[in-house]
Amino acid sequence: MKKYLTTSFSKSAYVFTGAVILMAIVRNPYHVGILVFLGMNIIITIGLSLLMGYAGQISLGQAAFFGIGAYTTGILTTKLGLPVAVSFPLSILLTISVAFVIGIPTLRLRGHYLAMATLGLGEIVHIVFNELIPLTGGPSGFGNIPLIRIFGIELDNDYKYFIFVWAIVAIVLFLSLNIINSRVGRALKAIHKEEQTASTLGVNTSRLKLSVFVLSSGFAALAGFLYAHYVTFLSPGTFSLGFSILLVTMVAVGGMENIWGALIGTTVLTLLPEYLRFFKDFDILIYGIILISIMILRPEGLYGIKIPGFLLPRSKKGDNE
Amino acid sequence: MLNIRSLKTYYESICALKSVSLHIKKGEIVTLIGGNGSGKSTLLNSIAGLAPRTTGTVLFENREILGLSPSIIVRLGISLVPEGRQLFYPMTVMDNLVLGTYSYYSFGNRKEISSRLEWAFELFPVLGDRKRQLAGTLSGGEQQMLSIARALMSKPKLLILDEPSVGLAPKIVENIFRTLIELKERTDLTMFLVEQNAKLALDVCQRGYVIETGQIILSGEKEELMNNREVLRAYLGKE
Amino acid sequence: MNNGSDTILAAKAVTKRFGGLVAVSDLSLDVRHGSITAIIGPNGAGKTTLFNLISGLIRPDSGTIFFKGERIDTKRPWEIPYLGISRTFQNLRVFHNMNIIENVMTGRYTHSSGGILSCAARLGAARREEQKIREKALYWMKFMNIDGIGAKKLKEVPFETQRIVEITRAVAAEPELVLLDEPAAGLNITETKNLIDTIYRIREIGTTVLIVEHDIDLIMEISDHIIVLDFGKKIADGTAKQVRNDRKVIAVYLGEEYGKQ
Amino acid sequence: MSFASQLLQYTLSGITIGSIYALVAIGFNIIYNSTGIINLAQGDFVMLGGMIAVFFHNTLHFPLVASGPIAALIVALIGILFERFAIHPLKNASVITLVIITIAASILFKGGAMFLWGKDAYSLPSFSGDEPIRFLGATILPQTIWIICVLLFIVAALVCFFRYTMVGRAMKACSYNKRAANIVGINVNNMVMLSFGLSALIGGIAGVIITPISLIEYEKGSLLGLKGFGAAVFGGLGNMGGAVAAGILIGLLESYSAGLLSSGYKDAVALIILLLVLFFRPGGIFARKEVQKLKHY
Amino acid sequence: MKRVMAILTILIAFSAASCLEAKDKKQSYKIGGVFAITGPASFLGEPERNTMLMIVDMVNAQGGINGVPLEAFIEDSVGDETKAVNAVKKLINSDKVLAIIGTTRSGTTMAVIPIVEKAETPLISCAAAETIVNPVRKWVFKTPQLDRHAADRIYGTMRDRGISRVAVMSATTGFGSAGREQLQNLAQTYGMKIVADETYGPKDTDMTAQLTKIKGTNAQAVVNWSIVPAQAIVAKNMRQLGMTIPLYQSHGFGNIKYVEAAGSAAEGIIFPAGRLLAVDTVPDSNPQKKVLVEYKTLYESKFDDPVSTFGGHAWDATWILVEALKKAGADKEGIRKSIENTKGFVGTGGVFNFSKTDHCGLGPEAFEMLVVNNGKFVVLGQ
Repeated sequence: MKKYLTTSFSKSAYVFTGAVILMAIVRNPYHVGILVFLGMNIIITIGLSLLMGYAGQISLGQAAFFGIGAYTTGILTTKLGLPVAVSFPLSILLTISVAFVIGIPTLRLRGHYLAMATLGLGEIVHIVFNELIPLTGGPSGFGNIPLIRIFGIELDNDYKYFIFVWAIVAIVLFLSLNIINSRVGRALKAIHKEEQTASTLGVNTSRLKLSVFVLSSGFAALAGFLYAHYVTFLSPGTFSLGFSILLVTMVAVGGMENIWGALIGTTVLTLLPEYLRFFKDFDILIYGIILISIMILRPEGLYGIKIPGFLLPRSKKGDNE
Repeated sequence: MLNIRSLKTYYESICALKSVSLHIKKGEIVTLIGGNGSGKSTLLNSIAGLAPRTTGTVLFENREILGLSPSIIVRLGISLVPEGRQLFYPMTVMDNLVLGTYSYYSFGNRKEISSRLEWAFELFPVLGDRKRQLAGTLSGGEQQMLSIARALMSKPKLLILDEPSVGLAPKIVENIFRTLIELKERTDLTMFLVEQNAKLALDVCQRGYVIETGQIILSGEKEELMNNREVLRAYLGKE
Repeated sequence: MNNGSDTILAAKAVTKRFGGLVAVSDLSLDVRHGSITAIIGPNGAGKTTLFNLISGLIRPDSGTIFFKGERIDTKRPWEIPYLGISRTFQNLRVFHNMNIIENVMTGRYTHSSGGILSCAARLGAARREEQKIREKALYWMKFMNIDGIGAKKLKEVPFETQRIVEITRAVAAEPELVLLDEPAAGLNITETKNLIDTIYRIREIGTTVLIVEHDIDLIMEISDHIIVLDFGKKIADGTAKQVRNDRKVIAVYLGEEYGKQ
Repeated sequence: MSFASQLLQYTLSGITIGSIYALVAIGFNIIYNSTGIINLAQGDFVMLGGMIAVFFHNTLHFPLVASGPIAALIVALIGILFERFAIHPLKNASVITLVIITIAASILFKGGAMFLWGKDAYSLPSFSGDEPIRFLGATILPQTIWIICVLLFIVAALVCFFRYTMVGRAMKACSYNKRAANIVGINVNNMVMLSFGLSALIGGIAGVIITPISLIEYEKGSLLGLKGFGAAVFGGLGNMGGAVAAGILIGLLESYSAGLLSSGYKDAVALIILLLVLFFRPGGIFARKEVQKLKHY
Repeated sequence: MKRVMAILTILIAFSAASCLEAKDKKQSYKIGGVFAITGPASFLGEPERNTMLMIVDMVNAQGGINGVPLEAFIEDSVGDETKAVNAVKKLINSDKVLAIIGTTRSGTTMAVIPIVEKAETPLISCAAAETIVNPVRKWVFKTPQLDRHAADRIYGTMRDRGISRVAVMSATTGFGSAGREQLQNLAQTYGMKIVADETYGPKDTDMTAQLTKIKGTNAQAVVNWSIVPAQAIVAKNMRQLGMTIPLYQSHGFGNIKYVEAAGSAAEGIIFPAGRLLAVDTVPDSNPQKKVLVEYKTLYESKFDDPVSTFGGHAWDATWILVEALKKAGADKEGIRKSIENTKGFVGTGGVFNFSKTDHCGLGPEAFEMLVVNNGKFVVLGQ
């Protein structure tokens, strides 16, 4: 029984159920809306956690994949009038194709060079969003993106969208937990620590790195798709380098080497600015101070915090998933 | 001169040194013999202040040096010739040697430094010929000499050598050991020599210790060790 | 002694240079199927380089390497283990970001096939495969006498156990040839005795063992065949007895007399 | 305006922007060499340099000759304090953690600057007038000549510092081999602190000298930091000469593509060219092979 | 499992905090403001925020609206769409405001329009883009003059001065690209030929390359459409290159600080702006004179900072809303109707005449062409 309770499926189900209960408690479109954005961010950072925390490959271009996913579905549904059911697979497909093509040369680089290359690619995509005015509307962006209709229900309010987004979060979490507890997950961790050793165990390291890069871009595109049909307006500013850096920061703040860390870090850094609205003009200053304090006090991330802090219950030994 | 009592060192949670005690008297050459992974280098790093977690006492000239930073330990007069030479490979021979004087360098004692440099070049003439060459382009033997010369530049009272023979051709090793003996005769420098090659080490030393899995298992005068069955068997390849 | 079918691994005139340094020079050797073959020699003699050449981490400048008659020196490193070669490393390369059983399970990589998508979906096949990997890992841990510590983190167990974990990882791949790079380094006498025992048992299940080691006792005791290297060259080759009485080996490796030669 | 003089003008513009990138890239390299960290707050050192100089000159009415150096020194001090309070306590943290801290610091510096000086863009008077100098049909501002001269001066000073002073040698030694540096008695911690001070100083100087032509506001640092990071990487991390050359090259690429191709895609053109180079030379354009090798000996 | 618990704990803490939010204390009219108080557009958002709060204080000092005090809730959008969406949702759902002023940037306004439309809450935007009110949306209004009218006035002035070949410079921001589009659309109407069309990044430090290219053409004037600090840099760069053709700027130039930043290079810049910037040269007969003087005096004495047209947009928006509240009270539909029926409202941007088909309410005459003369804004031709 115990075993059944700790499968990836049940863990994901708990997260989903918890989120829905939370929504029922909160019952305020503003807070629910924030949690919708949180869900989208979590989808991206789970992918980034697989890439960064597990496989040890940094990407400062996640916002670009997020953007390609969002723009593709946005353009297809508004400019070409395609139904969402068609634009959805196409947006994911286009994003992962782009990721695949740029991943091949990029992932040969290491460390800061990889960071720079992904950053540069992200910037190029951002520039394309700005300049392809007939398609993207340029810096002014474009709106009127249709809502999602699923099983005849139009997702026209925050509550419905919340359930939709968090169901996808649960699926993404389920898939990712499965990966990390499989041969592929172990191979990724092996690449992270000792790429050469991993190859002597039979891991085709360059192919696996590419796979996880493409997968993480797919997750980002998924979030982009959700973003486009939620906000219904897109402009390049959303998909800037700043957001890529924020995503990496979320993963690092939570604790890189664990997927739950990504969830925690994303939750903290998504909700924090909303709390800090209270401080008006000081918010950016306080945000910086909190961020720097977290990193100094918990350099390995918030995940697995030892003291029974006010935010986290004590972590139990042996729970290593 | 150096007195170590119940020194323990941990890496992560692994105990790499399990209560080591030894002493070195002024003017002695003492050797430490042990196989790969026996804790030799850990011991030396602990003395030089490079090991992270240590307990016990290390007295140098009756002063506790455990826990002091490496820069202070160098200033007190302990100089390490590390395993694997650890030179500044992209810098010139001259730069490497001058950096050896870091612990006491100032504008005022330039004369002293240049005379010390000359002395080093006299001891290792080959380095004098290659002053402007990058250290990384030297041959293995030359690099080892440079490493020793750099250590000597800091005016040490105790010179610690960590496996100076590793990876060198026998002829060059012989050359280096001859220089060490010469150095000893000229300056009466105290030396602590750590070697895997027991034969070589026992040849030049006066006293020795044998270390295995982080513990000293044997100690004694040169002859004592050379005739010890255990040493003969394990380190000298004789039954 | 180069008798065809009996040979599992053969190197022919292999040379590898690093910059000006010749790490392996015109080296030819044969490893017989089912043997315990040792490679000894002073530090810097090219032993680890040879291992790296066999496991494909580096490529020779010239010469060829054959495994079971198939040329392997042109293969990518990750292709080598699929042929049946696994190895350990001199400086202990275990994965500290995984617990012990997961470390051993990585050894089963070549015996499983699920890709990233099927692992993600955890469909029936992938789940069964995962189950099998775990069972096999447990089996080999038991074989190596380290069962019961699977859930521990590596830093919670002593150094010698970590070494055994690394060897278990290599053995769990069920290779035909296992390369052990200084497995006894850092082990005390009792631990070394256990290691000898283990190596015998690895050989008993039909695995050929190629070992690099400094512990001369261990080598003399277990090896069927010993190859002595010095400066990348083979200077002697034969049984323990032959090698021990070889003048050249005594001179170079056992540290005697070379000053006077 | 003849095409030739247009081309010359593009070149001069490119060198102007490129020199600024080069200055930022040098700062990146100094810290990278001593710690392996990419200091993402480097651009904010530039911003702080400009802002503090504006504060001293425009608000406190100090003469320009005093405001500039004071500002640069204050920024150097900020760099040292930053290292002591945020980097130093985390001796064994991973590089990525430290980089995240520099991101946090960057947010903090921006927030602080906004809090103190608001959100407006400020300017300083040019050091020697605004009268453009004409040159073969192209023009160049005296301030641009100042920027280039300061760059040359800093490069020369750094060369002398690293080659002829003991502290410089010791810093260089730390970057090549920390363990060896420890062994010869160099206090590596102090060298790290010094490197933050030095790179902040250079950032501060850059801020002071660019403010007269490009204005300064609290968010100015991000873009400069980004371009400087690019220059540092493409020049081969840790390679000073490479950083200067790559910085100017990026400036030229931007200027040529803005002038000759498309201004909208100018950054993209520059990035694509540099990425292509990076794919073929993964260690940066100016990575010197033998030194690279010696480093990883 | 503990991990799941951990995340849930954070989320529950979050929800608990959301329940702790202030409950209604006393009767008041709540209005919201969403401005880019920080971030790259903060030089627009800050005066807007200041102005709105200033008016709220003024109204409350006079006893509120029909005896009911006004309560303002201000949120920072950082000029970011996601944050703006959150902010507007917060105002509508948590703070329960009757109407919202903002946002600062066109992009953020476009992003929040679906929300206010659905929540049926009036929004008076301070952003420039025409797409905000064209097509007309039931609940959305705006106070800044239209980009189109700015382009109209610029081209009109050029035509009067015999210019027919222009070079367009614009920043790759929403404001810049919207202006560029208007300039392209209207060129033919005014017989203008665009001989160069250059863009630059909003944070670029040097535009000499683009200007050199323009210098190589036979343009008779340059129009630059962007926000600070690029506007000042363009002026400086033109001067450096020895370009003597006139520089026209957009109405984004509406703050005297940019003139200071550009120094002598700003001399002679011509641009369209509300009359606020040249209060002194507006004749007393102009109906706006009184409002302009009032706002300028109040703002500059309170914040010790020169007025900008951006703050003026918030001034107009807030007063229009106050008027609507006076008539309609706490009734969103009533407020909306009352805004839509505002006629002859004299604001800093011009005289507003809203209607069912016009949610901006200003014509081209709302702009005055100004020129920089001795570091001051002067009405062109005076």
